[in-house]
Amino acid sequence: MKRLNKLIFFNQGAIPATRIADIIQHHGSDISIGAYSIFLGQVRADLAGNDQVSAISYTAYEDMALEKMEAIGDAIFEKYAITGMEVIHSLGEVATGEICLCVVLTAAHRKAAMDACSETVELIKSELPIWGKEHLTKEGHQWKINTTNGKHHT
Amino acid sequence: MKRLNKLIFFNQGAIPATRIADIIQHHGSDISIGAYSIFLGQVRADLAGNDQVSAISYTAYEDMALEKMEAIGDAIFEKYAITGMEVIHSLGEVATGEICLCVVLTAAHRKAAMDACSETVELIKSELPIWGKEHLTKEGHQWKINTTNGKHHT
Amino acid sequence: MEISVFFFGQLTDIIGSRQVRLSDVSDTDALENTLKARYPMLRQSKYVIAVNRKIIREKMDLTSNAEVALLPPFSGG
Amino acid sequence: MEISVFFFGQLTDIIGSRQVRLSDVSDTDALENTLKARYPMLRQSKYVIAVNRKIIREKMDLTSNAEVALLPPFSGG
Repeated sequence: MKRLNKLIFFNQGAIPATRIADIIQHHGSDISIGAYSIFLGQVRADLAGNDQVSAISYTAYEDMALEKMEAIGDAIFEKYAITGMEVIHSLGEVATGEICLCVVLTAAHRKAAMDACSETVELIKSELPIWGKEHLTKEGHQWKINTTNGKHHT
Repeated sequence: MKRLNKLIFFNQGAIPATRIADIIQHHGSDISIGAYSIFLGQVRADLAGNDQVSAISYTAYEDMALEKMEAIGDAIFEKYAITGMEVIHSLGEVATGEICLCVVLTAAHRKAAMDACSETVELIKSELPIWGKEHLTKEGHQWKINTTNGKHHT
Repeated sequence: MEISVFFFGQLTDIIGSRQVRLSDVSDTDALENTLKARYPMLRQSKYVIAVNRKIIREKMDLTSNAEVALLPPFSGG
Repeated sequence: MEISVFFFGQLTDIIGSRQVRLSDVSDTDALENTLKARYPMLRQSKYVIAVNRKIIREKMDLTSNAEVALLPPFSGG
């Protein structure tokens, strides 16, 4: 399956819900699609001692992230019978309750779309050079820590 | 986790992409959510001999579907650490390239949201009294057949 | 006693209607026999019977306010 | 020969900057030693080194146009 478009887009600040609707809408013309599996990450008000996360600022090593995302895309398109992949990640500040990650996988059938989406999200979190700085309500910041099993962070 | 709202909504005709954006938007105020797993089913132009599906008309045994969806919701809320579930299913005619099913699961963490979404979609397809009549491009119709492994249909 | 029976999906192609009223059917076995005699193609059809919106697996007595439905394999989504 | 080294995430807290220029570092081992001497807290930090946007696991010779970056554990999403 030949890919013509960039796989990942960086978005300054929170990702608006309307952006996700736009992605869905522009796939509507493809009558070979039967399933969309969509993952959205939202900034959560995690506890930090007796303080709480109020926002996350994201920075990325953008050129490396674009290259690495291409490699992830190649692996996922090779492994699953999918027809499309689109990833949007926020840069800069995203407040709690706002969306920071959008991963959309399309396929003829649901199992390929879902499995590919789940694996793509794991790879985005473990392999893309992106960092989250968690701003706390009372004062200061801490650096976000990703786990691979999805138990501690989204 | 107490549920206050109905879990499934029937929508006459195709589900507009903006409806999905609305669901996401109204969860934005919940700062305990970290993950959304969303499944969308879209009507696919499947081959049928030397003919092709052009649309699906859905009918449901609505009262039974509402009751059964409550039982599915109880089981999923019991099994997974999710915070919300919302299902929209089309009734009436949905053309190829249009969305007929929307399943949204929210959770603090991604694994619960994704696993719950996948299981909910399987249960919707296998246990809800809904039927799809596939209209063919040249003439006539055939009745949609669901498989449980997701191999043959979305 | 009259019973309303509802049909869905491909069964409506066979029955030609979404609803049929039957009299003198005291249980679900009698109801099936009456329907199969009237609509022979039903013998080749796959379906389950729901009484009051619950699928039943064994014979059940029917009362006049029972909501009976014949459900072919589901194909939502 | 001068090398530009880029820092990301929590390493910017230690270095106080996103970019440092070093001279007389012919390979990545020399580069790490120079950085650790200048920024002792780097010794306690977890990171990998990328040269030209690829993570390297072993010592690599550096040329003057090399793009070197120190990457702490990723935490996107």
